[in-house]
Amino acid sequence: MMKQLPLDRLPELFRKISEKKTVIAPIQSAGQVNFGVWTEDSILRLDALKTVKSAKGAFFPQVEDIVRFRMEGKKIDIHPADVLTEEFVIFGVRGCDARSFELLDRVFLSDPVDPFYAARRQHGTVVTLACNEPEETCFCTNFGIDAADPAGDVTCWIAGDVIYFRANTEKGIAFTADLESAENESPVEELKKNITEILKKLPFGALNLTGFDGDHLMERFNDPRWSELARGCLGCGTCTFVCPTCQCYDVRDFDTGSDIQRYRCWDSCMFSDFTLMAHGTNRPTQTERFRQRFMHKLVYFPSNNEGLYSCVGCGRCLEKCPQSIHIINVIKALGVNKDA
Amino acid sequence: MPDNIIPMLGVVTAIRIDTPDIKTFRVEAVDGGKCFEHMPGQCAMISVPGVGEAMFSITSSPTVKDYQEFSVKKCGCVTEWLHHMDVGQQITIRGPYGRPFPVDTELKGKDLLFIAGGVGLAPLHSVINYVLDNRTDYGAVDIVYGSRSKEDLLDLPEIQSVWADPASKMNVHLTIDREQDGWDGHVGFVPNFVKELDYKPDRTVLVCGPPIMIKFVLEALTEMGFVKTQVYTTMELRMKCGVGKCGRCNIGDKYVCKDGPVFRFDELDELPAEY
Amino acid sequence: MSMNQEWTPKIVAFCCNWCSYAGADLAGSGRMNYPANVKIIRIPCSCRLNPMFVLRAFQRGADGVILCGCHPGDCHYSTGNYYARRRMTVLFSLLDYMGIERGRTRVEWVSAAEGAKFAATMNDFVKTITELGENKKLGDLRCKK
Amino acid sequence: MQEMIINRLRELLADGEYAGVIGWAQGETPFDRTPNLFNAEGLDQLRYDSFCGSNLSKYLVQQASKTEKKIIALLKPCDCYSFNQLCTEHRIDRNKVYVIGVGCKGKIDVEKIRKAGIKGITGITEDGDLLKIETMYGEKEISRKDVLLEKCLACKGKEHKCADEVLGESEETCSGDKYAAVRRLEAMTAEERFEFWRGELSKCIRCNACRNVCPACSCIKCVFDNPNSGVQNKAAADDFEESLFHIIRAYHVAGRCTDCGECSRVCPQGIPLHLLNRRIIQDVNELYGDYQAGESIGQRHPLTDFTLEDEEPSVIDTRGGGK
Repeated sequence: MMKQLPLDRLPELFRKISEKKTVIAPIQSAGQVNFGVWTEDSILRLDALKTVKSAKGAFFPQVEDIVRFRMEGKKIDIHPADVLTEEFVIFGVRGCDARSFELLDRVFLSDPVDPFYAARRQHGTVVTLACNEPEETCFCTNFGIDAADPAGDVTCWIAGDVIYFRANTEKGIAFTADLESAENESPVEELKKNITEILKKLPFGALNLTGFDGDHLMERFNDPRWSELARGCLGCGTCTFVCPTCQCYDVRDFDTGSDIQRYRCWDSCMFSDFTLMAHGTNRPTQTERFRQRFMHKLVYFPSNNEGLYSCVGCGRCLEKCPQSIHIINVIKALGVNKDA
Repeated sequence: MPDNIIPMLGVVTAIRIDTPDIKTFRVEAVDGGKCFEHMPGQCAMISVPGVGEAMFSITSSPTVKDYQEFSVKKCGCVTEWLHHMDVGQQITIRGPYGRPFPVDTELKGKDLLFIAGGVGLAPLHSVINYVLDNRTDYGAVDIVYGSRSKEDLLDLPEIQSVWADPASKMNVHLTIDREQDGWDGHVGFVPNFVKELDYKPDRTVLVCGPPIMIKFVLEALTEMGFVKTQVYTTMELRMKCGVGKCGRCNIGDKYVCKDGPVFRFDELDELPAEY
Repeated sequence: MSMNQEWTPKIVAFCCNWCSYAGADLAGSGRMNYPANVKIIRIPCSCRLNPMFVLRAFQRGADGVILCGCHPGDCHYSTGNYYARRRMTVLFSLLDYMGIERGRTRVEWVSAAEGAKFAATMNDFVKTITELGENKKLGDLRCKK
Repeated sequence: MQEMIINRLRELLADGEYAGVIGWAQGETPFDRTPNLFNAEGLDQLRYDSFCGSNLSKYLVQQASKTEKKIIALLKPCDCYSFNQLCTEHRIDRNKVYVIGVGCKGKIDVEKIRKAGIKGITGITEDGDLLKIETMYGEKEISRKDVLLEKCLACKGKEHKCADEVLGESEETCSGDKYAAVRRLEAMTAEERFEFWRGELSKCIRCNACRNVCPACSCIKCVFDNPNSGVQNKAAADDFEESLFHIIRAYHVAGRCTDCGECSRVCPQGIPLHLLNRRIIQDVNELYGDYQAGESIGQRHPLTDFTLEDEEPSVIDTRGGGK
């Protein structure tokens, strides 16, 4: 049973929710749309298909304090950071980003469970939004994601000037409880049909991923074309930091003058210091670092997770790579049977 | 298992100077006793707040009841700091991490051959003492250990007085890289020494040392008729989390911190040679 | 810093070893008053001042940063302060452009003999910074806990 | 023009005198252009058109030092400045590079087309000043000059300052005063300027793309990569770190920045980083005389130079802007 709300009353809904919970939504600031905390003055941009940074930051923030140390002489006091205890709603997540949460779960909720991530997952309600107008950089269809009917605690559709809600989980039922019931669900059905048609036209909608699996690990790893593919790579972290599934992190200490703040922050395997040790690094050139990123997404991760790729086809890397080198290049260049 | 990100407090209760660049630190919980139980070959993350956190193999055997020891070579920021600290210093520690040597399963009842070079003895030290404390569970035990010089041999007093003691029923073979005054033992590199000792290929081998030594030891063993399923080693790559999440210590689809650090060579064969 | 404590400006003065540092000494031995919240960091020459030093000082809670060097023409290394002059002009201009209050950074030439000028400069700078108030724009929040 | 370039390159590469050519390759979308090294066989993958906005000069630092042979580089007029600057700094050996200046009439910024609300772009064709854009949602049109890269609006001219030969025609695409945006900021109050930069820099994700693409950022080890320096290279843990990074980066390239505009082009968050560099260039020009980094090889830049009569730093108090 769906619920509905006129689109122009959405701020009202947000206002009501934000009395008790934080509302995170796609918000425009300094010309760019990113997920941020909604306030009365926020410029809400539900029409923006892709936020620059993905939605993963709601559960796995770019920077997160984990523990604070106070040092006195030879003594150390350890003060672990608090885990999140407040409820929040992340609104307007697209199907691709919603899948990325499931992938992050595989990492952070596998034994041993990460307490900070787990608390955020527990307290967060994910409200997804169907993509009315997928773009040429989208290729979520390759990973079994339905942009017309995304997962999440609640799924929303904007059809005309009405927004429709369908609760999928307990959290979702609680979220939609006070909304009025939709008398007619046919606009949603029509929209879904329409989106499905558009999805068929995606230029990268049907990639051949044969050969990207644990069984072909050595074959993919030893492919001679990696160096050719990586040649233009700048070694920046753009792809990593906009990616919804990249989950590598660094742990660092900051000396505040009175204590030591240990925090973790997103890291990128594209950076030269990623694996640097006192005696050197096992990935000395950009070729190895580049290979690591794509091997992780397309081979190592599926090998450890029943064939599930660590890519959701959001296409952010296609849009943002300064030199236009991205996962499509890799899939097309290295896939087996690509002409078959 | 303790909380996987937040470390606990440890206190350094003794520091032993082993070689010019290796010290062994004894770590206990603040109110005495071990910080946690471990198995031979497992590691722990030791950190000095403000300096950094690094993974170290636990040198002492689990059979030691009161403390854990870490032999640390001075080579980076954290190790440098550790080398400058005094007894009584608190550090933070979390662990144990990784897959241990299969001391209670595959190694049980086998004739063992330990091959170590330099500070590579540290992770094997734990196994050797575990074997020693459960001596009847294992067959013949041989230890081949080499270093650059006499001074660089780690744990020499213990090797000479305990391991080489006939009561231990272990054969110890030491070697140093170059001739040196006051050294009447073997001179030469470890791989060649192993070949000279001419072991029958029925031993189970545990090897640890610099990568180049491991490479040539493996060649020597293959020449002598050993197969890769008989040889274990322990790996080291940069680590941050220790629990297979931060994503940097992988070799192929395996994480050294979680799926290693102990690997059998046939397992490594199936992985890219990116280490 | 607790809330009820009255705020006093923290000033970092980078002083050239060959002139202003000695000038500060002279001010001290001549019992000339300048505020105790001026922290002097000795550098070998005014051109040693890496822009990173200036920003790190602000990060760690400085409210004002002043560079004191030899008068143009008097550099111990003959030309160091000429380079410093250009560099600091460009750097301070950039900080101004980014909206950092103009008065928070300053360059003064103080010789070893000018103890009185040193004291007067510091008094004046502290006054300027006191008027500007606490540095809220370039500080690191983590250092203020 | 692409055909002309490829034909000429075929001639040049035929006798094996050159190790290859640094140019742009066709990527996966119709407008993806990826820098790559080509040999004679790969030349059919080379593209030169309105989408080749990226500056290839920095790739020569690595590539030209790798081989014994000379390497051919395709450089647009603006790329030549960066190339000269890198030669001045001895990061590129001029004798190891054969520079082909390629004509440029301004390059297109696909991001600007997207920002104009055109979605699902599957093809772009040029028809004089008009771009015909095929999209998943029908055909659209947009004026070419409205979607030129920011750097093209500050075009330094059509002359190749270092070319061994020039292929194709160039056109100046400068649109008015390139310091206009800087002046607009200067006219604001300090508070407004601070808010502007705080808003822009708080978007920074510390991907380091601006640094890695910058031809003036050619340090072998960046200070932000050194864990012992006490500054971090990846986490924007605090507002301060973003400011610190961008101030130091802009300042470090002061006097060496040719205003090639790559930093702003690559920024995934669209931070107008060029406005920092341009302000420094403007200051230097006004205070120490007109200077264009990379105009020629061997120039001494204003911040490694001085005159006895230079203005005192207090000049900025009176120069305006300091509201």
